[in-house]
Amino acid sequence: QADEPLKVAAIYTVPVEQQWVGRIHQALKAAEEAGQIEYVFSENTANTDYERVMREYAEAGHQLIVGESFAVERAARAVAAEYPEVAFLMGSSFGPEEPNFAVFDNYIHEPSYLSGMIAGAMTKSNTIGMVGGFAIPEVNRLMHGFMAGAQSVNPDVKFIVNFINSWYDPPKAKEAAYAMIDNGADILYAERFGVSDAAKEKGIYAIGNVIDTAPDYPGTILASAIWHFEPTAQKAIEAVKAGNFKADNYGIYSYMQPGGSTLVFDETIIPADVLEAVKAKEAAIMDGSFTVEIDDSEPKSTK
Amino acid sequence: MIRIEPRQNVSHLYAFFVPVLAAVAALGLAAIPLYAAGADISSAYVSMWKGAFGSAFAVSELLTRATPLILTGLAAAVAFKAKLWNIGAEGQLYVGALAAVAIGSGAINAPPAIMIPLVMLSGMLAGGLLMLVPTLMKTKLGADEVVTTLLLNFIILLFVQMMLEGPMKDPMGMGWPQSEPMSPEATLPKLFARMRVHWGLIIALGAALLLYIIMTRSVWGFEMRALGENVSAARHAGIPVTATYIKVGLISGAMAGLAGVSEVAGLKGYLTSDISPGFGYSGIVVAMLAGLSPIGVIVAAVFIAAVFVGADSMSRAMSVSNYIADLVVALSLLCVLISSVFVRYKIRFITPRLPKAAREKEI
Amino acid sequence: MTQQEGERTPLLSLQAITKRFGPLIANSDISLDLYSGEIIALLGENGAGKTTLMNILFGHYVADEGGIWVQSSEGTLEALEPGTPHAALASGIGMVHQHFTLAENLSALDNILLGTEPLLKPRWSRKAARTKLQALMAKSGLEVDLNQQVSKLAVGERQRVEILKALYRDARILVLDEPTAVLTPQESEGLFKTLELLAANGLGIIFISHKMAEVLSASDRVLVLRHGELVADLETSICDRNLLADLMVGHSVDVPTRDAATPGPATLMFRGVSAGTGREALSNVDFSLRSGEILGLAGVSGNGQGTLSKLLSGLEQPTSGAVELHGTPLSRNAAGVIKQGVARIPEDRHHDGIVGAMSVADNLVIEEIRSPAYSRFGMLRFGEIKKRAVEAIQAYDIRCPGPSARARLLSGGNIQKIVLARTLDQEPQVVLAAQPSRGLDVGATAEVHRRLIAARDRGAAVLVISEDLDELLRICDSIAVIHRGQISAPAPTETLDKQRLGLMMAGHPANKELAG
Amino acid sequence: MEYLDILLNASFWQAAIRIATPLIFGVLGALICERAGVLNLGIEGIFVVGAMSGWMAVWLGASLWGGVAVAAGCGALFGLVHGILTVPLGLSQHVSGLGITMFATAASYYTYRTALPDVTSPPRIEAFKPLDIPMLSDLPFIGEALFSQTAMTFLALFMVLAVAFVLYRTPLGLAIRAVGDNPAAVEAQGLSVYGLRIGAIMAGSALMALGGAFLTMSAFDAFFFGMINGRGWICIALVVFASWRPGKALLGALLFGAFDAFQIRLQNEVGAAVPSQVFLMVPYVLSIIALVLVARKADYPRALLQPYFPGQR
Ligand SMILES: Nc1ncnc2c1ncn2[C@@H]1O[C@H](COP(=O)(O)OP(=O)(O)OP(=O)(O)O)[C@@H](O)[C@H]1O
Ligand SMILES: Nc1ncnc2c1ncn2[C@@H]1O[C@H](COP(=O)(O)OP(=O)(O)OP(=O)(O)O)[C@@H](O)[C@H]1O
Ligand SMILES: [Mg+2]
Ligand SMILES: [Mg+2]
Repeated sequence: QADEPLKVAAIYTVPVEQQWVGRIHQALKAAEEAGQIEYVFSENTANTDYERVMREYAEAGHQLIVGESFAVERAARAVAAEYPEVAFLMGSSFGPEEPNFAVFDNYIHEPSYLSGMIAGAMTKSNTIGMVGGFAIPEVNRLMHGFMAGAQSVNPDVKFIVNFINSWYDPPKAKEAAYAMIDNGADILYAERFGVSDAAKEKGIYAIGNVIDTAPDYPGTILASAIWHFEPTAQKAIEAVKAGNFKADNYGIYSYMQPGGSTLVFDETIIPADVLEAVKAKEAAIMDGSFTVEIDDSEPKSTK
Repeated sequence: MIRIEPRQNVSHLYAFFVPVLAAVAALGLAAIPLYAAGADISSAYVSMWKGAFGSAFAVSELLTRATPLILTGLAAAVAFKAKLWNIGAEGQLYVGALAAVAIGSGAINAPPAIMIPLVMLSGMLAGGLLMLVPTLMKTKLGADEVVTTLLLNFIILLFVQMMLEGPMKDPMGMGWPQSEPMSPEATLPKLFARMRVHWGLIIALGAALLLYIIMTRSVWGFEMRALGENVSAARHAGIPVTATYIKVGLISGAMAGLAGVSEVAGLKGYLTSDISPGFGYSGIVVAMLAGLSPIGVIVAAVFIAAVFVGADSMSRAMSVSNYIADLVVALSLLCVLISSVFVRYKIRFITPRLPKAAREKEI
Repeated sequence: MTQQEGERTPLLSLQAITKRFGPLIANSDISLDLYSGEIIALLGENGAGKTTLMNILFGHYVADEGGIWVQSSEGTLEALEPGTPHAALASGIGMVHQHFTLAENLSALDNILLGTEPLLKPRWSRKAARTKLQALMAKSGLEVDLNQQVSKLAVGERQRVEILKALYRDARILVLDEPTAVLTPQESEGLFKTLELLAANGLGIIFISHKMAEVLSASDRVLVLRHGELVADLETSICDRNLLADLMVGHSVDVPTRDAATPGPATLMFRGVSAGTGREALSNVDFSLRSGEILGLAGVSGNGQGTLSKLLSGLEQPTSGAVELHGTPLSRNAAGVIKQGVARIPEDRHHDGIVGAMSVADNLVIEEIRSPAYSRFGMLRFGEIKKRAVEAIQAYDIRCPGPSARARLLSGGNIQKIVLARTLDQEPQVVLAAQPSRGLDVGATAEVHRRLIAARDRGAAVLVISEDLDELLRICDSIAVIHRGQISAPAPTETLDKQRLGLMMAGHPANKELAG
Repeated sequence: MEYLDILLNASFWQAAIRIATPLIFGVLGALICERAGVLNLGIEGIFVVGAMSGWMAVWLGASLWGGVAVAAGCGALFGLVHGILTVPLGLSQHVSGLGITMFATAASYYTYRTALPDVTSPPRIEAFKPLDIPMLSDLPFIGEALFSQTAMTFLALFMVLAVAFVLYRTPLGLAIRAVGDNPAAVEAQGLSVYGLRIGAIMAGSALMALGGAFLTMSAFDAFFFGMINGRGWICIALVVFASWRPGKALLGALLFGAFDAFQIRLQNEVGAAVPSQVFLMVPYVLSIIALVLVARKADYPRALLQPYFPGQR
């Protein structure tokens, strides 16, 4: 029945405070509030337990299971194969698998590229600092997008890259950011919580990532590349409801064109000419005349 | 005033029921957080039971989780028996796993009869050698092993990440920091179709039995116990102190290393830097709950695993935060720990009373 | 409370004290009164319940029955709150424990002052305390370096700190549990002089001892405990050695006699040996030990005996010179030394002698556990181990619940018997016995001496290191003195006496003629 | 920048002191417990409790210092549990400690999640701000390195003095040192072994909790799961490094803070050439080396790890 809410379960390997997972969680919450789905989730699930949780949800009659199979790829696919009647929509760097294992990822390299253009144009010291959690593909990808964008408008720009080896250590991220400021960075790429705080304190600019934190740091965040899981979620929910869920790659719904990612910016700070260039590039991305290259390798300091 | 006095003779029935009662009490205490989250208490307990024992699948899951706990529990039990405070099983687990994938993911090709023992040996050797470092630092340099093993955990985890992002990265891993998969020949077979429980469990049980025999029946075990109870008397009696510490360290590290092998070769198939949700630390808890007995380690590991798996499953059934699982495990641990006091000791609350004026008669 | 005519109020009165440990009755219906100015000696075999009784008095243990009354400052008897040392201290009871209760990382002064001031006192002037202690030390003759860390003090000095702890709190009742077990004869003598002085000042004193001589000379009254019961309460003046031994043991104790030795060739040679550091250092020591002879080594502890024991035990190596056994160098580790036939009876039997948590049987075979007699292919032969234990328990009369009892639970004398059994039964060529009868009662001491003499008669070379000169004079064939890392030439026992040895131990040359 | 330049930079030292602050609290707390003879491996969890409860109190409307007090109180409460388990009950200090870490962590997380089920972006509080002390903060170098810290850093530094004073200058401190060395000596002098030990563990745990509170109320202004990130364990190592002395504890924490701050800057300098993990290892490796060099002959509290049962042999 189309009006009956769909039973959706999500399994996260990190707490929902993690930005990436937080976007999925928010989108599913919204769908729940809209009455489309019934939503349950397990967070901070250890790899070892992931398979059990998947099975338990599948056994409990959930029709769509959303999660991230990055570190549990094989197991996740094996479970999916055993529950062909259940739809699986998993964050994955690999391809989909028939009949029911669809994949997605947060492809926000496009808005990252645009935010890079802003940063590249606005840095005075030609030094941009980037603090990341771990050097994993989804992080590397958007850092490279950002770097490419910055270099496209300012070939002299140099990057300092620092990974703090934790998703949740804002004090540490903040320290890394301070160190970059000491080292001459005047714009920081805030992949982690904590970086924007350092920027705000030291009176420099920061670039946001995945979520929009501008209201928390007025005047500090120049621009942010935002991920929206809603289009991906909607597509999957509709497909399951319609009974035609297939093992597709949902990654494309994270691109700017379908509204899976957007750039937000603070036009009160950014010079008009820079904005104009960015908007032009955005239009080019939307109409397909410009593609941002995807590079998942670990970014390195260039200073 | 509290006085704790040893019990003279403890009946087996009593020694068995007190911890069981304690576990029940712990589950009773878990009602408080469940109530706070607004869950229906009685159905919570039903689903907790079902989650742990309600189906063959549930039992398989709890045994799967118990497997590494048995091995890290053995690692702690052996070391602690000799008072070598190895807090580094977590790191040893990771190097064991690293060695297993280094050997077992295509570097060598041979039939399973050779590959599996080879992978196990290399993991044990890696774990053992890693533990050798703090052991020698203790015996030769006097560096406290609690600290060195603890710090080595951080170093090893970083080292593993470095290897997984560098030389041991799977080129087919889409950039993810993970190792190449174990070859099928090097993989520990599953025990039952469609269940996760694997041969690692049998290996762990075998290791427990073997260690039980070593600890209670062999000269090595005798010497290790003597060392643990009184180093200076052991030395005076001619027991080779340094050599015995080294043996203990190697065995302990090897057990933790084997846990790593079992997780990659039996369960996961490849190595990531988050295969262990703290099995090394939980092993210490398991070992102490077991009173450092290798056979007891099996029981304690199964208990801890059952509580976790049951409570975790319950959290989903009841839609409460799944952090409840760790909370229930911690509560159970503390309660069972406290109960061990009641098994071994009588606790007497004495109100010191002034002696009666019996004397007046006499004077 | 009424006080009857003509009767003095005791300082302390224990009434009908009974204490059980499980099935064991450690004290059974014991009553005693202690008067001001009186010195009572408490006597009894190992395990008779002396320490238990004193621990009840001091509040470490709570009696199952009975009560304790202490004279208050108004002169009336007041009930003592049981089970708290705090109350005992407050009512003027001071206790010198059998095993030191000192914090070794702290200075002597800190140990004495511990707990004497309210804990939450923010400012603390220790000057006044120091002055009071200086005066106390001068008056009692108990001199110690107050600033020295306790771990660096010799046992005798630690004993003084223990007594100063009690005196500093103005104790009116002083309990000393085997205070002389670790003291030299001179120190013991000094201690008893001090005690007499204190008694003369009105203190009541109870001391526990296994040494008859000091009991007879220093006490006014003797109480004897046997199996937890008070079997005698006598004026000292009417007692003698035999009577007391009879009372303690329940039958007479025959002291082993030593026939003349028939010494063989030198077995163990020290050639210019230097070893160790600090006050325990040995420097350029030459001496030899002959088979079939018991050589006594007298000396104040801390003059190098420790290093000597370690050398012979394979736990330390000479920095120069050599130790030779039958002309071959002594092995450099404990296992090797044992194989070469050296039996070692360590000074601290709890610390070095036994593994307390292991069974009596395990402790009996621990030195030989790798020999084929007790293990095969690396596996223990439990049958053989048990058989050995049953035999040894029988042969050495080790009183214990059985071979599988934990060694820790045994009394000191029985622990010593375990050590004797495991070392002497291997027919050693050399026996090193350090303080072999320390803390043991008359019966146990006699047993140890008998075993050492038997070893000699079997042809072993026996070295007895002791501070107890009575012991050395009784069992040794000849005696040497160790002082500041130097060992004097041994002299036949017949030519020596206590006084002379005492002076040599204090550093006076042996050949100096003594007047009077 | 050359390496020397890094070390000569005031902001480097500012970072070192800031990174060291939670460690100073933690290492002092662990030191007090161990001085009393009890190893407190609950530290990692007590950090979490402090971080969560202090922050939560402020978020619910308490003042900042009110939050600090709540954190300390909650820490002391978990300390009390550890104290009861290890002192009168004499249970294994390792296991009880690890159990407390599990318990405290899970309880904090569960409480946080139950109170805030739907946050994806953790709420912020108005955290402690760096002080601007007239004159002092304007001093060259020192002003930036030391006098631009938050009030909690000064509290930590003050605590070093306070702990040292209490331990070495008061009867209470003497009793604490004695009870960790030989509880029988303490009992024989009429003091309560249980009282002293449990009290010390509670005080120590309160300090540890302040270390956590610093992270959510001073270094940052929100609570995150996993944000303690091993800092508690580091403190256990630092106590040994410090040979159980408050002064050296400060030194150890500062040294670790400096290693960490240096590591971050080094990563910025030569990051491209060397894997980032190598830098992250630096503080741990140097800690082990320092331990071997410094703490070899430490006079450790002799009764550490040993339970005391009065009236038992
Ligand atoms: N009392 C003790 N408590 C804890 N550990 C101890 C103790 N005594 C020694 N050890 C540890 O044992 C190590 C080895 O001691 P030592 O080298 O003295 O033994 P050994 O008998 O010489 O050994 P070997 O037989 O191999 O020569 C010491 O460095 C120390 O770490
Ligand atoms: N805490 C205890 N638990 C169990 N048994 C005990 C305890 N304390 C003493 N005992 C037992 O009580 C008996 C009396 O011991 P106690 O120490 O009083 O003897 P003692 O007369 O002082 O002997 P010694 O001359 O060896 O010092 C012994 O059998 C001893 O084993
Ligand atoms: Mg050696
Ligand atoms: Mg006694």
